[in-house]
Order: sequence, then C-alpha cells, then structure tokens
Amino acid sequence: MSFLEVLYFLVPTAIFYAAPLILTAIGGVFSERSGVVNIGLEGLMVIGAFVGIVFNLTYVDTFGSWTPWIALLVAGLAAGIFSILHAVAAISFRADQTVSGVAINLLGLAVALFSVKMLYDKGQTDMIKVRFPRFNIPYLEDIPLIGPMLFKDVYGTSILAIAVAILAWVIIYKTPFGLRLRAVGEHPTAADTMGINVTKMRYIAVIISGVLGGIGGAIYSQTISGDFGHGTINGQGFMALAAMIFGKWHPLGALGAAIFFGFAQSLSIAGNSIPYIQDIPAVYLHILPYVLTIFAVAGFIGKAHAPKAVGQPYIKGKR
Amino acid sequence: MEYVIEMLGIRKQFGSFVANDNITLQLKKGEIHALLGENGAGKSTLMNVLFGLYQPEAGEIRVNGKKVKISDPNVANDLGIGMVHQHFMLVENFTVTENIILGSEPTKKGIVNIKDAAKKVKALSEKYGLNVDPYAKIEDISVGMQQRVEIIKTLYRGAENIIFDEPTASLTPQEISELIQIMKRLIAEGKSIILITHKLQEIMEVSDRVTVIRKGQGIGTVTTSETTPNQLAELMVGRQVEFKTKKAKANPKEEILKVENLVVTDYRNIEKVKGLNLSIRSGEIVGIAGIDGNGQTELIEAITGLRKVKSGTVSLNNKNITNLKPRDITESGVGHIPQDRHKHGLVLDFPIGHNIALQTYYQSPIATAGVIDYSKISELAQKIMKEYDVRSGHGEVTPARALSGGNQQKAIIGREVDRNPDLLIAALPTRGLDVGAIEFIHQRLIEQRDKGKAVLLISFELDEVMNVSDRIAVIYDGQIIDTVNPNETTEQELGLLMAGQDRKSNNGQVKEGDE
Amino acid sequence: MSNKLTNILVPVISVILGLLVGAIVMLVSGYDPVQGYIALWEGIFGDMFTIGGTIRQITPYILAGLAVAFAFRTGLFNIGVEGQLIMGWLAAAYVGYAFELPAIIHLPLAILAAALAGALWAFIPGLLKAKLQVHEVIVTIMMNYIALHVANAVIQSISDSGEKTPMIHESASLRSTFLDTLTDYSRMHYGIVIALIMVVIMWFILEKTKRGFELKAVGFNQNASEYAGMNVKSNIILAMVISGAFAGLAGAMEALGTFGNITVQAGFTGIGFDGIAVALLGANAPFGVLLGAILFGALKFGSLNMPNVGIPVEIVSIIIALVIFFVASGYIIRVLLERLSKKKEAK
Amino acid sequence: ACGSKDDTTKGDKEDNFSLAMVTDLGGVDDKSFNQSAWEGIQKFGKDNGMKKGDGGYDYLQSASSSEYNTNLTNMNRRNFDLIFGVGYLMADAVKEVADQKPDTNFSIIDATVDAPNVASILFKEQEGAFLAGVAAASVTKSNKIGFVGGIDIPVINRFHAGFVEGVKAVNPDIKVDVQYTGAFDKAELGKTTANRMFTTGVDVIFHAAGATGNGVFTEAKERKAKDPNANVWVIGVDADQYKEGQVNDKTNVTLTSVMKRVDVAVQDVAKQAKEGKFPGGETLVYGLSDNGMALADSHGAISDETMKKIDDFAKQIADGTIKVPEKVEKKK
Ligand SMILES: Nc1ncnc2c1ncn2[C@@H]1O[C@H](COP(=O)(O)OP(=O)(O)OP(=O)(O)O)[C@@H](O)[C@H]1O
Ligand SMILES: Nc1ncnc2c1ncn2[C@@H]1O[C@H](COP(=O)(O)OP(=O)(O)OP(=O)(O)O)[C@@H](O)[C@H]1O
Ligand SMILES: [Mg+2]
Ligand SMILES: [Mg+2]
Repeated sequence: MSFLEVLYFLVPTAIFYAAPLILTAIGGVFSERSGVVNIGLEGLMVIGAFVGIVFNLTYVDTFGSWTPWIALLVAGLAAGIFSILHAVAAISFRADQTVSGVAINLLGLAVALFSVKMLYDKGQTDMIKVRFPRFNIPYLEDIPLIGPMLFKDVYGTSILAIAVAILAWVIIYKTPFGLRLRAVGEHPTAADTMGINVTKMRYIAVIISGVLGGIGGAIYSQTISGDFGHGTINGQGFMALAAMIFGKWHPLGALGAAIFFGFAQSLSIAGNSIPYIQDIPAVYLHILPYVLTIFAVAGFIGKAHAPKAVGQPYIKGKR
Repeated sequence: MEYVIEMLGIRKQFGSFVANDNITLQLKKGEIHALLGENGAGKSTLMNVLFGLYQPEAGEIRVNGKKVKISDPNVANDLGIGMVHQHFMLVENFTVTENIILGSEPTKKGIVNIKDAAKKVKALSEKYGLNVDPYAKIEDISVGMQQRVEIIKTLYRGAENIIFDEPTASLTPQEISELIQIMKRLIAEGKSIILITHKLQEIMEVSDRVTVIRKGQGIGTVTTSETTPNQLAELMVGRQVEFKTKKAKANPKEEILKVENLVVTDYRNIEKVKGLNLSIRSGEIVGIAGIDGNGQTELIEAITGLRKVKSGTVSLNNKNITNLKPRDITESGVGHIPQDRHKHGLVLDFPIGHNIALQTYYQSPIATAGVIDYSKISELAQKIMKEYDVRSGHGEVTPARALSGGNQQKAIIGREVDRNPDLLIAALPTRGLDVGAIEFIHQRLIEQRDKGKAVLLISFELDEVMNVSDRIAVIYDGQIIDTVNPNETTEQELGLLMAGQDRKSNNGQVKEGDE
Repeated sequence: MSNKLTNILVPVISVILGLLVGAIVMLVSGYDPVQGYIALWEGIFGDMFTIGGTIRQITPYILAGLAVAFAFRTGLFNIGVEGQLIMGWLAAAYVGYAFELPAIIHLPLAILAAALAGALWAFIPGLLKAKLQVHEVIVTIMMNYIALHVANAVIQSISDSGEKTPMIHESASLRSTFLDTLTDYSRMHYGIVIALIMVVIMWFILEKTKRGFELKAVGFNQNASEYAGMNVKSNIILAMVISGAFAGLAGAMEALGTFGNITVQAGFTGIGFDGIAVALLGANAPFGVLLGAILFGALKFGSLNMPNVGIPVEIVSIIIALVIFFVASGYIIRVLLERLSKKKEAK
Repeated sequence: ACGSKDDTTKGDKEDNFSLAMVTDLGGVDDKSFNQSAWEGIQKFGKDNGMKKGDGGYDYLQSASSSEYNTNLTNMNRRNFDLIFGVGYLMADAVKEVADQKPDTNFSIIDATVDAPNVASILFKEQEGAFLAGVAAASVTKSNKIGFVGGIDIPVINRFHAGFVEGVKAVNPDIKVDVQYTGAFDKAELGKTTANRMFTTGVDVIFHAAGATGNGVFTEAKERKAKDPNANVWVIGVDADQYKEGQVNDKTNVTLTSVMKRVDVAVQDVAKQAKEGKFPGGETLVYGLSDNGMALADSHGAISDETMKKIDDFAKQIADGTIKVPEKVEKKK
C-alpha cells in the first residue's frame, strides 16, 4: 500500500468502526454528566444489538430497505426502556451506581440470549438480509485527497453518529437543558436550590444514554456482525466507556476518542500491507490499538476530570 | 409595621433530632434582621425551611401576611425569597453568568442566550456595585466575588427578601466591608434581609433587630440599638463570654522557625512567595496578617513540605528542613491546622477517632511492626476528645462528616497539639465558628505558647490577629513587609500595611516587633 | 428493627426476590419453576460432585472479587482484573510445567509467579495513575486486551505454534487424589484454602496494618492524606499492585487447579468482570466478598444442571443479575423493612 | 436428577444406544463445526428412531472453558453411551473425564486424546482448503488472493497451508495476502481486514475465522451492493456459507465453502459405536477421500472447466499423488 492508499483506507474505516462507539460513548456522556455512572453501556448495547437484529429479521418484508433505520429507532427505544431499570436503581433507590451498571450488563446479555432462545430456539439469530448501504457523495467525492478519504464509501450510520455528536455538543453546551444537566452532575444541591428537579434530569439523562447505547448496539449488529449471538457485543461497551473518559466527558471528545480507537485498530490492520511492518510478529499489531490508546491518554490527554457529583446519589439536605 | 415574612412556631426534625423547635422569626420590610446562634443551633435549618429546601413538621410561614406553603425553591423564588447559602451553591466550572441564569435561562431559538444574560448580569452588578466579571469561571475567582455572584443570583430572580447565611465567614475584612455596603444599598432599594453571622460587631454595625436561637429553641428578638455584644453573646450561649482572650505577656526564647529568602511558586508556576524572611521564637505567637492571596497558603505549604521550595531555606531548631517530605517535617516538630478542614484536615469518611490518629497511626504505641492496635487509637481519641471537648454522636467511631464544624476543628487542634510540636501552624483556625468555640481555640493556642512553643497564626480577621498574636507580621505580595506589635498598632494602620503601604512613608519609623 | 438484623435481611430478601422474579420468568416462558429450582439446587448441593464443583467455581470468584474490592476500598476502579488474571494464569502455568522442583518449593513458586504477574500487570495502570493522573479505567480496559493477545502469543511460542501449554507437573498442582475421590472428580482443588487465606489477608491488610490505614485514607481523601504526611503516589501504586496480585492468584487457581495448563483464549474468561459484581455484592468487604462469591459461584455452577432438565441456563443469568439489582437497591428494601416494623410496633 | 438412573446397566448398549455432545464456546448453532456436529447427531438419531433427551441424543452448551468438564460429566451421569466433545478447546477436559469414566466412550473433534475409550477425530482441512485455493486462483482477475485467519492455531494453519498450496498449484505467481486477526469473535476486524485486502486489489478471500469471518462477508456484500460489477468473492469455511453471502435475490458473493463434514464423522463414529466397534484409542482422520472434507456447491460461481480442474486435484489428493502440507513457513 502506498502512503496515500493507506490514508484512503485508514480514514474511512476508522470512522466506520467508530460509529457505534461514538453513539454509545455519547450516551455515557449524558448519563455521567448528570451524575450517574453508567458502566452498563455494554448491556445497553447488547439490548440494542439484539432488538435491532430481531426487528430487522422480522419486518424486513414490511419495510424493505428502510428496515435497518427503523430497527435503529426500535432498538434505541427498547434500550431506553431497559435503561430505566438502571435509573430507578441508581437514582430512586440510591443503589451504588456501579453495581447497578454491572447488573445492567449481566441482565442485558441474559435477557437477550434468553429471548433469542425463546424466539428462535437457538443460540444465535440468522443473518439479516437488508443492511445499511454505503455510497459515494456526488461531487464531494471528487475533491482531491479529501474526497476519497471522507466522501467515498460513506455509511449513513457514520453520518448519523457524527451528527449526533454535534447535536449532543449543542444540547449539552448551548441549551438550557444542557446547562441544567451539567449543573446536576457537578453540584446537584446548587441545581436544586435553583429549582431544577435533579431526579428528573438524571432520569432523562440515563434514558438518553439507554437510547444512544441501544442505537450504537444496533448499528454494530446491523453493519458489522449481521446477526446476534452471545459474542456479538464483546467489550464494545467498555471501549465506549473508555472513549467517554478519553474524550473527557465531552461529546466531541468522545467522537474524537472513538475515531482514534478506529484509527488505531485500522492502523494495526493496515500494517499488514506496509513493507517492514508486515514482517514484525502479528501480536505486536494486535496489541497496537490498545498500546497506542494508553500512550495517547498518558501523553497528550493527561488528567481528565469526571463530573464532580458522579456516582453519588442525590439526597436532599445532605452535605 | 407590617411584616414581609413571618415564620411562626416552626418545627423541623431530622429523624428523632429536633433542629428547630417552635421558632418564630418576623422580618420587617426594609430591615436587616440578624439571626444569631451557636454552631448547630439550627439557623441554617430554619432558613432552608424558608427557602423551601426542607418542609417543616409544624408551624406556618406568611409572606406579606398571606399564609404560604413553600414546597420547593421555585416557590420561594416566586415569592421573592432569595438565599445566599452558607456553603456556596455555585457550579465551579461554570461561568458567573451560567451560574446566575441556571434554572431560568433566557433563550433564542432554544439556545441559551448567554450574551443577553451577561449584559443583564453586568447591569445588575453595576446597579448594586457588585463588580463581577460575567464571563469568569467560578473556580478562578475569589471567594468575595463568588459571594457577589450568589447575591446577583437572588437579584436576577427578582428577590425582595434575601437570606444571607454566614456570608462573612470566609471573607477578608475588605470584602466584608464591601459586603456591608452592598447590603445597605439593597436595603435602600427597599429590599429586606435576614443575616446570619457569628461576628457580633457585624450585627451591631448593620442590623436593625436580632433574633437569637439556642439549641433549636427561639430565645427571643431584640432591637440592636438596645443591646450590646456581651448581652447578645450571653443570650446565645447562655453564659458570659470573654471576647478579649486573656493572656500573660509573652516570654520569647530561642528561635524555633527561621525562614530565609524563601521563594515559592503556586500550581501555575507563578511566584507567590518572593524572598520572604520570617523568624519565630519559642514562647511567642506570630500572627500573619494579610489579604488573601498574598502568599500565605504557599508559605505554609512550603514550611510543611507540601510544596517544593524554589529557593531559600526553612530551618527548624537550627536544622534545615527545606524540601523535606511532609512527614519528616512533621516529625521534626511541626504541627499544622490546615486552612480547609474538610479538604485537607480530615478524611471525612473515616471515623473521627481515625482522624485524630491521622498523624500518629504509624508510630508506637499505636503501631508495632506495621500492625495497628486499634484499641490504642480509641484510647488516644477518647483522651483527646475529652480534653478538647469534641462532641459527636457516637464517640470516636462517629464518621468525621457527621461532626459540626466546630467539633471537627477541635478534633484537628487536639490532634496537632497533642503531639506537642515545637512549631504549631494554625491557618484560619476559627473560620465559621461561634464565639464560644473561638474562645476555646484561642485559649489553646495561648496555652501552647505558654508551654514554650512557637505558634504561627494565619488569619484574615484583624481582631483575631490583634487579639491572639504577640507579634504581627504583615504579608504583602509574597513578602513580610513589616512586623508590628499588636499593642502598638491600630486596625487602620494594619489595614494600610496589608494594602501594601509602607509604614516608613507614613510615619518614618521602623519597628522590629517588640524588640 | 436492629441494624444487624436488617443487614442480614437485606441480602436474603434480595435473593428471594431474585428467585421469585426468576420463577415468574420461567412460568411465563412455559417452564416449570419448581423443576427448575430443584435442578438448580441439585446442581449446587446435589451430591459430592456438585458440591466440589460449586466450591471450585467459587474459588476464583473469591480472588477476583477481592481484587476488585481491594481497589475500590482504596479509591480505584480496577476493571483490569480480567487481564491480570490471564497473566497470572499464564505465569503459573509456565512455572508449573517449565521447572522441576519439589512440591514444597514448586507450588509456592508457581503461586507467587501468578501473583507477581498479576501485580505487574496492575502496576502499569497504577504507575500511570499516580504519576500522570491517567484514569485507571481506560488503562485497565486496554491492558485486558493486551493481556489476551500477549498471553496467546506466548502460549503459541512456548508450545511451538500449538494451542496450549504442556500440563503442569504434579509438584505444582493444587489438585489431589483425596479431593478427586471425595468429590467424584469435580476438579475441586486446594485453591479454596488459598482463597480463604487471602480473604483473611485482605481483611488483615485493610483493618489491621498501617499500610491498610494509609491505603484507605488515600482512597477517601488524597489531599488530607498528603497533609498527614502519607505518600499518595506510592499508595496508589501499591493499591493497584495488591489488587493485581489477588487477580493473579485467581489466575493461579485456573492454572494449578482447574485446568493444569493454559489454552489459547478466544475471548475473556469473564471471571474478572464477574469479580466486579462479586465485590459489590459483598460491599467491598473481605468477608462480604466471600459471601458474594459463594452466592455468585453457586448460582453459576448450579445453573449448569438446568439444561439437563431442559431449562435454558440464561434463566439463572437473569436471576443473578436481578439479585445484584436488589442487593444494590438495599436502601429501598431497608426503607420498606423500617416501615413494616414501625407498623408492627404501632399495633 | 443425576444419580437416580445408575441402575441402567451399560450392557444393553446394542438395544438403546444413546449419544450426546458438548459444545465449546461457539454454541450449537454457530453455523460452524458445533452446528455440523449437532446436525450429524440429529441425523443419526432420526435414522435410528431415537428421541431427543435422556436415552436418545442431546447436547449441552458451554459458556466458558471451565464448563467443559462439568458438562461432559453431566452427560456421563445422564448415562449417554457416547459423548462427543466438539472442538480442540475441549481436548483436556475430554481426556480428564474419559480417564475418570473408563466405561463410557468419548470422542474428541479437532484434537487427539490418548485414551482407550476416546476416539479422536481430525480433519485434513488442508485438503479442502487446497481445492478452495484452486477455485480462488481460477476466478481471480487481479492475481491477488486473500486469506483471513482467526487465531494463529494449528487447525487454522492447516486451512492456511492448504489454501496457499492450492493457489500455487494453479499459478505460482499469485500473491496470497495472509492476515490473522487474533480473534474469532470480532466481526469488525474481519470487515476491516477484508476492506484492506479488497482495497489493495484482492478479489477473492478465504476466511477461516469463525464470527470474525462474518465481517469478511459483510465487506464483500457491501462492495457488491454498491457496485454490482465488482469482482469480489468470499470462500466460506466449515459449513456451506452460501446464505451468508447473499447480497440480494440475484447476487451472492460466496464462491464456495470449504466444508468440514463433522456431521459425517460424527455419524461414522456413532455407527461404529452402536455396532460395538467403537474405535477407542484411535485417531480417525477425515479428508477428501472419505467425504470428511468437501467443497460446497458454488451455485454456478465456479465454471465447469474449473470444476473439472478441482475434481482432478481432488482425485490426486485422495489417491495420495498430491500431499498437502499442514504448515506454512511462518514469518518470524
Ligand atoms: N440534614 C440533616 N440531617 C440531620 N440533622 C441535621 C441536618 N441538618 C442539620 N441537622 C442538625 O440540625 C442542627 C442544626 O443545624 P444547622 O445547620 O441549622 O445549624 P446552624 O445553626 O446553621 O450552625 P452553623 O452556625 O454552624 O451554621 C445540627 O446541629 C444538626 O445536628
Ligand atoms: N445530612 C446530614 N446528616 C446528618 N447530620 C447532618 C447532615 N448535615 C448536617 N448535619 C449535622 O449538621 C451539624 C453540623 O452543622 P453545622 O452547620 O453546625 O456545621 P458547620 O459548623 O456549618 O460546619 P462548617 O464549619 O464545616 O460549615 C452536625 O452536627 C451534623 O451532624
Ligand atoms: Mg449554618
Ligand atoms: Mg458553620
């Protein structure tokens, strides 16, 4: 591969790989910005991946080529509802938020696998037939250098992910809702004295994280694996968690971090067709993405500040 | 005269503990009404009830004569009640404007209209002379400005009646006099104020009437002009209180601490201590007077090893301790009562007993061969808690968090003094405490002095510095610009010095302490 | 109601609620819950084989739970137990087959190697956290993947492109003929003794030593600890290292007890992640972790018997997750209990 | 539920023979060798009038490696006469349980276990892969062919070696781009790898990477969906992966699949066991000659001419004229 070829390969695959992570990590941003730890992202993705595939398989004849898109919505809805469990436990029942997130992870997988068994009487689903197509963007694709990198072989889901990231940034940093969200996560008592309903804000935030995590999962299952089984979502949620922290709890940061992961991942694969690099043992390429990430957080990112009140249940009158 | 706010027979319980018991408070229009009581008397609780944060178990609240139910702060806002909380309710990484508009944000097409809001903030701040920068981040501004932000928050929501819960506890004297001006301006605008403070001179200076509560019970309301600080203190504590701490003349001996040409930078690498010299001898209390931010924090942290010294030396008993590890410095004989008891003084989630052992847990007799004998910790804690009158719910096993500020502070002082250090550094040791507790702590500092120890007192309160110290070193811009004898100076003179005015240019005479 | 009683009642009620919901799920999906729970019970306590198997299953959970709990107690979130466990597994398996030594040296050496390997793997995130304030969650997640690939590569290279290491020598094994005959070859091994000792050791470190005092203080409030003269950085690193050593020991259980070697891993073992649940079930206290591991391990192992009567194992996964939910929501159970007892008093 | 049936003596094997299998992590419908094994068992059961469940045929799935042993033991306690452990991962567990239960017959697939009551089943993956190589070399236009492997282990090495050999047999100048992804469960790695290969001109990819291979199919299908004229092909593995290659009603990217007929082997061993001729202690190696390996129907993707070539090679392999190596020279 020539340098340019490598670039034309790296950029689109990185963005593609990142899409589910972006959405899920931004879900995490919403939840944690409101003060609720969400390590249940993995479980939310599982629910999304599962519902997305089941919907796609079931309604493909009804909705045709729109199926995957509608499946995203349905998956988001399902995971949003599922996340209410976490919200109730973490916010209303004052559960340790990490515990309840772990429970979400366990429960998500268990419920999804059990349902697959009930629905299809087997351990994993069939392959879906209708997927997201990829396309070139007319005119833009002809721009030299940038065209082939950004506007060829584009996935609608990648556009969605980037759009959601920008939208999330606007919501979190520009709207009253976002201001309140962040206030609730930093200093809930202050927000309370300003007449903001802390509990409500946190519920909304957790549900948003459910919806986005669900969509993320459904993107993964519908663009990458094509079916759902026990291994479909395998640590993606934790990678999203890492992206959220890496991105300093900022939607655009999460976007960047997820794309960085994708970039590192693709780089390790591209390495196989770059002279010299292809001669080093495969294991070094396999661990490359993770090592790069550690170097990146250690070297360039430094200290990241979690929202101050994250992890603490809000109890009126407590100091 | 009609009342704008009436709280009648208020009762508030936390579990089985009664924090407010049948308390009545009536606020007249246009008055400054002081609310006075010891730490934990129930002042904040009462105000939180008025602000809708707590629901009372009994009693009623009337606003402009009409009975109301204040179910949450929104209702209070709508009724024109605003509150400046004891612990600031500010989101640290938000800007001033963002904090002010939070909860009632002006928008344009769904987007927060920060520009408009900032203009409004600016206007309000100019109208009342509050001087805030709408775009500054809270974490970057001084406590005084944070306080003003809190005030604008209430004004922004159109508050007519404003509660100030201990607004002056963490302010410098300059900031306090500014605040008093502001309150007077608010009154002039027709607003009414409830003011909580432990500082009786403030009450005397600004308030019209005073309501006193003791241990959750209402004691009564008096007109300020018809009372004296001594009477107020007695009403609130239930006994006579000494204001001017009694002490014998100092008898300083050999030099304990010697700081020479000290240069220290802060966390942003900006020089904060710039070639400072200071010497403290055994048997004397040296007070550092100065406006916050003139290098006090960096000085203490440098002496105690918490911050690296850039140049210069610190020696203790003629031994160079510059840049030693904090523990080595502690062991050479330094005790430190930190400025922020929650952040630096205590592990709030530990029992108070563990906190009392926080400097000695690793030493004999508590620890042998790395193993801690927890019964020894209990013994030590019980002893110190008895000696220093530390009151807690369940003895030494009570979480430190559950102690009142005064008791937390007494525990810290007990911990530090009990080790019998040659040098005791006390930074703002009485911040936020009631007169009774202050008296107790001052006595302890003097006791140390009388035992032949050196005491370094840092305080922003001039009367505390003047009362307790044997010598006052004035810090300005990272240097000790002068040392004065408290008996031979006035608050005015100190104030000028602290503002960086050289005394030489005033009266052409240099004094070297009481030498 | 006394505090102690509630403290016992809350988890018991949580388990009952979890089982109850599980029964409803079974009913709704057409399975017989009675049959299901009998199978579950027999899968746990049915005979010596299942009892032995249950204990075997519990063993690594105890250690993984301790690893997570220890980090939590010192203010750190170690999601990297999984990777530390894999490295411990690899190290123990290697020492187990590569050396020929008398058992009295060999076995401790293999165990030590595992602890060291786990500790080393945790040292890196600890160091980065202490020196550069890098969030340990990111680094430990990454270290998990690195462990997986590195372990596989090492296995391949020491097995000459094979898929597993040779079996460990008898002298490094935790298995015994006595336990095998007693429990009908359940593979139960003496690792449970090590795990129990570690429970006591963790308790001892945290509750008795001055190191433990420091570790906890640093975990709660770094500023105050620094002011009190503690070395915050070295305590953070030490906390991670100890946590990693526990995780490495969990790996030793697999290498020296259950499996006797290490095979190329297609994915994570899951024990490290389950350790999070175990730790939190046990409120991060050593003896709590033990109870959490018993609950978790017993349900997990017992569930294997359910497909034998035609009930999918996923039911038990659902039950486990629900139990964790209910335990986590102990606050609300407490509130309800208090109300109940108040009503009784009123009568 | 377990101990109660100990009274059924093992003597009456002939009359009511029963068999069971335990899956490795893949699960019984992994579209791969577990599924194939289960299909074989089901077929055997139906052919012999048996019922699913105790005394007939059944399976247990394993969710983690510590469960192999327990599941095998459980099956033994349910008195199945012949128990298959499917996948190399189960070798140690089969060995251990077989040693403990010398009266029960076991069989291990994809590995060898040395015990008198264990029949080891291996496949000559390299032979099937060789034919796939021939097919690939015949349809490539770019003379670039790809191989995507899962984890670098002997089974996958055999696919790899055979495939490369087959390609070389047709045209030694063709370059085979080989990449092991290090995982069997990471479809995104398969997809990205395939993307990289297709981007650099590869037009046929053979994958032996389990679910990671799903990503290879995904990439090929997306390319084909976008550009129906694209020359992209995937060769499936283990089972017939024609369905996985379906782009739409008309198009399919699956060239063929290298089928590992675990079902055939399972039925063969089961038959021998039922007849009392259980090949305990033996290692049975299934290859092209005994239908243990085969290429799946190409549905017309491979020309008749090429098919003939393939058949030719198949014969030579079957009769031993061509010996296909099991290992490739590894890059160091
Ligand atoms: N949320 C709470 N839960 C339980 N008890 C409380 C709570 N808040 C206050 N208390 C109790 O009520 C008493 C009164 O507290 P309050 O904060 O009103 O005192 P205060 O008069 O404001 O003291 P200070 O001068 O120190 O500010 C305290 O001593 C405490 O015991
Ligand atoms: N949420 C709470 N639960 C229990 N007790 C509380 C709570 N909040 C406050 N308290 C009680 O409040 C009292 C301390 O209140 P107080 O207002 O006197 O402290 P303080 O002097 O204001 O402290 P500081 O100086 O640190 O501000 C303690 O007795 C404590 O038990
Ligand atoms: Mg108060
Ligand atoms: Mg106070």
